[in-house]
Amino acid sequence: MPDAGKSDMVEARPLRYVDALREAVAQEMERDPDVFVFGLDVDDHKAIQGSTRGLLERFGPERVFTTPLSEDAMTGVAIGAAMAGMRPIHVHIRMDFMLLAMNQLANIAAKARYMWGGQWRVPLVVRAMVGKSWGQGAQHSQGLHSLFMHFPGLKVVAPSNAHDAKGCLIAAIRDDNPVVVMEHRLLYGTEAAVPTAPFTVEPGRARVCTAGDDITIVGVSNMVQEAIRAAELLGKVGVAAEVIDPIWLSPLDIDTILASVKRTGRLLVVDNGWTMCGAAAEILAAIAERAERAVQMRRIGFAPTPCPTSPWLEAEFYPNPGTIAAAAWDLARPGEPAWSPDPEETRLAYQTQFKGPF
Amino acid sequence: MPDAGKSDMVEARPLRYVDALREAVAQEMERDPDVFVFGLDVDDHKAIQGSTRGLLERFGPERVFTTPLSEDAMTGVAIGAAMAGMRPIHVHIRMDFMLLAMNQLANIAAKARYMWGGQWRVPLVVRAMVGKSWGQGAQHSQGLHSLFMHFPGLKVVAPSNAHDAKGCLIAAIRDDNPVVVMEHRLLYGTEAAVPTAPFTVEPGRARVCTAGDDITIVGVSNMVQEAIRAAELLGKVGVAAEVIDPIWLSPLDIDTILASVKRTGRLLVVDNGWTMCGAAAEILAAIAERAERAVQMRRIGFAPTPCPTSPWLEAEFYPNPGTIAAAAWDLARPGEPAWSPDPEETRLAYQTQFKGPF
Amino acid sequence: MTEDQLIDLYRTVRRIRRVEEVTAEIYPSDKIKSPVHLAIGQEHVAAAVCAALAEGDIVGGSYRSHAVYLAKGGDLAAMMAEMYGKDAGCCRGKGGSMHIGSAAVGMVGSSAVVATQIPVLAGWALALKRRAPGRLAAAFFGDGATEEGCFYETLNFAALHRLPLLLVCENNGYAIHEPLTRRRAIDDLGTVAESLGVPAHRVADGDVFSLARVAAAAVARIRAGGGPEFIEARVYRWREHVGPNEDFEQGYRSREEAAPWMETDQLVRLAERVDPGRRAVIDAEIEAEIAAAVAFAEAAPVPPVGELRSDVYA
Amino acid sequence: MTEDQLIDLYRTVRRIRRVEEVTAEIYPSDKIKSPVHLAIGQEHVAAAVCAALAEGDIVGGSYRSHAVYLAKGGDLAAMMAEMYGKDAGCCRGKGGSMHIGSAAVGMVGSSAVVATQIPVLAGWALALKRRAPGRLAAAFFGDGATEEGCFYETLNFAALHRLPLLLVCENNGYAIHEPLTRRRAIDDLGTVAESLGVPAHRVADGDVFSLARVAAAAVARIRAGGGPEFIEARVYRWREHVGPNEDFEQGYRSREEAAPWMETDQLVRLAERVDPGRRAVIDAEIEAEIAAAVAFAEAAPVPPVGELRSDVYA
Ligand SMILES: Cc1ncc(C[n+]2csc(CCOP(=O)(O)OP(=O)(O)O)c2C)c(N)n1
Ligand SMILES: Cc1ncc(C[n+]2csc(CCOP(=O)(O)OP(=O)(O)O)c2C)c(N)n1
Ligand SMILES: [Mg+2]
Ligand SMILES: [Mg+2]
Repeated sequence: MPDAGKSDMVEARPLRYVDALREAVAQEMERDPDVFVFGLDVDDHKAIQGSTRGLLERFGPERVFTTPLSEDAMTGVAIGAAMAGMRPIHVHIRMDFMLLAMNQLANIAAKARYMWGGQWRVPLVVRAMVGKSWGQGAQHSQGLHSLFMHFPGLKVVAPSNAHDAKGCLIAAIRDDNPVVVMEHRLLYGTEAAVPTAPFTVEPGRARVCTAGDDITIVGVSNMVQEAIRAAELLGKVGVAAEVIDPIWLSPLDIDTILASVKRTGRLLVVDNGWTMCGAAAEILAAIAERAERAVQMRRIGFAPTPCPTSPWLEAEFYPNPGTIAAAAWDLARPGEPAWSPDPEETRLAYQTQFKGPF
Repeated sequence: MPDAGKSDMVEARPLRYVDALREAVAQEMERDPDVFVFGLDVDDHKAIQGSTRGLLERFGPERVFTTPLSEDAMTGVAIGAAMAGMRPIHVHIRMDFMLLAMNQLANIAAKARYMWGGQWRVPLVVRAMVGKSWGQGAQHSQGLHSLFMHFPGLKVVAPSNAHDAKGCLIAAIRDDNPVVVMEHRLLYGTEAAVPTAPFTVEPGRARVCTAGDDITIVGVSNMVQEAIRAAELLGKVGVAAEVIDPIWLSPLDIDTILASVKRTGRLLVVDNGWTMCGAAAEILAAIAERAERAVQMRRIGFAPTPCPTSPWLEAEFYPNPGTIAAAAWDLARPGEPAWSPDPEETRLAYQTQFKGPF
Repeated sequence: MTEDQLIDLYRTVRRIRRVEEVTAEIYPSDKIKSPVHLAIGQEHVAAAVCAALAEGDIVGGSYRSHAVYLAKGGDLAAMMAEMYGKDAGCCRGKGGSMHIGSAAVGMVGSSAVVATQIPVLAGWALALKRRAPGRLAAAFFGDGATEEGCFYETLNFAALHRLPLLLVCENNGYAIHEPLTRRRAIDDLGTVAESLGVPAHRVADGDVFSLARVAAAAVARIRAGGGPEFIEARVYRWREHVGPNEDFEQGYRSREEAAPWMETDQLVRLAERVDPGRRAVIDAEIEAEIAAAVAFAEAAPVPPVGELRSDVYA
Repeated sequence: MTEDQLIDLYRTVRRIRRVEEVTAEIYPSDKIKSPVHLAIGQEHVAAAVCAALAEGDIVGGSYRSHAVYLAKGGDLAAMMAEMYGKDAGCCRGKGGSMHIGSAAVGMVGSSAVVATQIPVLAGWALALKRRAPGRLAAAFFGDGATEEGCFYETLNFAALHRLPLLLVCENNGYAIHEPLTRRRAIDDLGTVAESLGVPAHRVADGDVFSLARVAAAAVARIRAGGGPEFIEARVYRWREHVGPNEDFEQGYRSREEAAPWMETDQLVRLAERVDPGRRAVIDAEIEAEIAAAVAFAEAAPVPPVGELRSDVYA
């Protein structure tokens, strides 16, 4: 489903997102002895849901190791090692725990190069998984990408499929700046055609996933998948939606989105995060500043509440293909009666197949 | 310059912002024995630039005390004391240091009530000063309000004048939710008419500071003052700007802004923070979602860089009345030649009079 | 320990054990859509400590807090309903197993971010010192929590202010699957506490009677204004980190390592001292309570539409 | 200590002292629009420790880091230009006094958020251990920094991984105006370090000769793979926390408290051991260097327009 992008001439095979992440790291560790992976539990038998499986055996405990429960200091350690010329990949099993590392990330990593007059580079990768469902609740579910987008000096990427998981992670590892990689737990089992050889999905180019002239839908992280399903359902009722995956959130390829909106005149941004001061706010604002015509815009994301654990409440908390399609219909068919798709058709395999708890 | 709001029938006198903050706290401590103030240096002779002066003598060391350098745990302590029914005011001499407290604020304070089924209240106030100028640099200058706006469960307020400093702080202390109060160091010396008796400036109502039909300018924190000056200068060249101070950033009174934009058709948001996923992005997005007509919009804020120390570089980093007026002119007079005011006229006393370093 | 105290302690430990065993039995049915972190094998720590506490004292812990909740007197039916995601749950279905708490019995909601309740309990202790002298707050946490910065920060602050705070570390030797040796150079957690001014006690074999004694003495000193104390209880977790099963076949630890702990099962040691007739009555009461709680949770209504948005703000 | 070493140490301390005194003299002119945190009175710590270091070792510190920068060999003219906000500054005018650093001499930029460089230096130590065995990283920080969570977290990690990390605490008894007694129950910082597995040394009188000895021995052990060590140097800050002046009239501390420290001025103690003729030459060289640096800073061009936006990303 991702277009082949840079990699259409090369050998590819279906691979799961989780395996694509692991392959990216393994290939980069092979290529560059300065790359190492650390973080709580990266070296245990669960191996961060398998995303670090085999790395310890292959690269040894100097390059693959767990840490004490000390997110703040471990982030500082990663920064120092990166300044020293190594390429640490610091792994968090939940993005929520990065709140403990905000100071090092925002006050040191983001500013180290600038504040110290361009003397240093901080080639650091922070992998952070976003959880969902099965009672994960308020502290194991947060997509906090907008917090990191806010700070100049950080880069942020949110691959929505296995192809990009590999290409973005390799690009992040090779980048000379701190990069936060947001991974979605529920995407870990999804498959896409992924090139066998190393390749990069570089910052600065969004992907048009489906073409359409009626409305532009931008999805973030897993919401790209949900928007694509919504687009299918909208297609059946005659609304042609153009779904765009920004892939990299910072830097953000606003031009691709703008070009689409110029055609469609309508924009719906769907985020796996809160909307207030979120990535969706940024995209709407950036389009509003640039658009030369009137554009109908809306954003949807987490409900403005902490995430509840009860499945009945949680179902209302997240956007889904049904609510996305309904919102898109509203924008594209103003004045017409509200419509939303048959709930049965909105179920995505990656959601229904997920067996919790973590 | 602030309209009298709730307080136009009461006795008032000119008071400095810093003294208004202190008076608010003193009056509330007098009224409610559960209110206490703590944080690094609140009880030393500098008394957080004077904003806590006299409180120790009056209320004693059980209610006014310094802490170890432990922002993370002290925030947890404040949360626990608040849950227990007290009303802590936790003071940070720079907002930048709140990055050390993000986890407690976002993962506990913001969620305590919801996640635990409405069993508890967290009547916590966090006072945080934003620094500027005189070489404060990248780690002593950040307006991080948008980070806190992002989380449901937190409230955020940014008083732009002495009147609101008192009224908002009292409202924050009486609020049963965690409230982040963003104070601007350079505003500390500015004066306004402030009622003698306690009063509140409640969440949910923005203030229209100057009326105008050509363009709506929303300022945040000290940028309200700079926008008001810009409006004066614009007035001289025939552009009538309506300056709005949202006062409370979360909850945000978007209706007042929307009503103005409906008239003016043009919106400029000026923030004392970065624009990406910032408060300005939120305001543009919220208006773009609601506006029924085409609106020309723009936002300005910190340059997309860390804050430099060199005064020559720093001058380019911040918006000022000159850049605000020029941007407003661009929006309001499209097609006409660019204009910007005489730099001499853009100097605000509160900026030029500030003597550093802190 | 008086006979009544012994019986109460037996009842508490037995009740927790059985609640968690039943939870584990229900779990494969997927009716409980909440990650469960069972305390089986280490539930006597919460029981022994809470036995020394009184109404008005406050407790709080981590995601692994069923034991603390029940030992402090939490309503079982409300906890079951919470795990089922029902509106009658102690957190109205918004918290689940990882965040249980009950204002009614003085248990602050639990936090699933490791160590974060330690300073929060210190804040409670500060308030209690000012408003209710003689009362105290007790924070329960694991060995892993002692690696987080806020642990040290809190101990220093608590010592400085002589806060009525009891710090209870249930050292089960693992953080998820990582043993202490891969996370710490020094395995004596008490010396850290003492270096910060907090007297420390280690119960190296996790013996429930020693624990009860140590806790009672610490609580008495704290009530008298002596300031914070730290108890390290060495224990062992019998089940997997999260979920209902054993996990000795996974390779990170062995059944042999567990054996001595299982052989000295503190529940059995308590049971041996209680008259069998009495025990049978207690056990039957517990089974009846559990059955009723499960039935309640199953039958309880799901949260109403709109409940999603309530209680974000007070 | 050899005579050459003594002379070098004298030169270093004297140079730092005079640079800071001159900085203080210039300060009222407002040409330096940068908050300055002077180390006058405690500059010998950086000097004694850096004397034990070699090229390829890495240092880093707080906003109070002029001494570390100069002791590690940092270029004075570049530091002056930095304080003047000029493009020729060591951080191109983007860092100012609080953030000085120099890749050329192995000084990581300074951080004005207390304690934050401690884990960063540990990260350097990790990289050095892997890539340049025998080298080490040294973190300089104040007593206040030891209250931040990341201090403890770092020490535990460093001990666990036996990192080549020297932790140098300049304990001047104050964090801004707050004395240690209002921030800590226990004033022996070394016991905390030891409880985490980091051997600790205290130089209670701040004696420069003891310090040089202790540092040299620690550095040798660290180079040999012995893992991290902690040095607590008791010292006294003679000037106000930030700014050029004395502040004994402000009430939070007395001149009497300072007197013993001033009487045992370590610069004087060093000077007494250096031949006066030799000293005069050194002193003159230092004055000339300072005058040249100030002239350079004054004359240096301001940053060009557009420079604001460079170096946000590599
Ligand atoms: C701040 C934070 N980091 C990491 C995690 C992931 N995590 C969940 S439980 C756990 C282990 C905690 O171990 P310990 O404190 O010993 O408690 P135990 O599970 O043994 O009771 C970890 C690392 C988390 N929840 N919070
Ligand atoms: C994280 C953080 N909290 C608070 C401050 C404000 N602050 C600046 S210097 C200082 C005192 C630090 O004392 P110490 O570590 O002893 O260093 P010294 O100034 O004595 O050299 C404080 C609290 C800060 N810069 N960073
Ligand atoms: Mg454990
Ligand atoms: Mg100090």
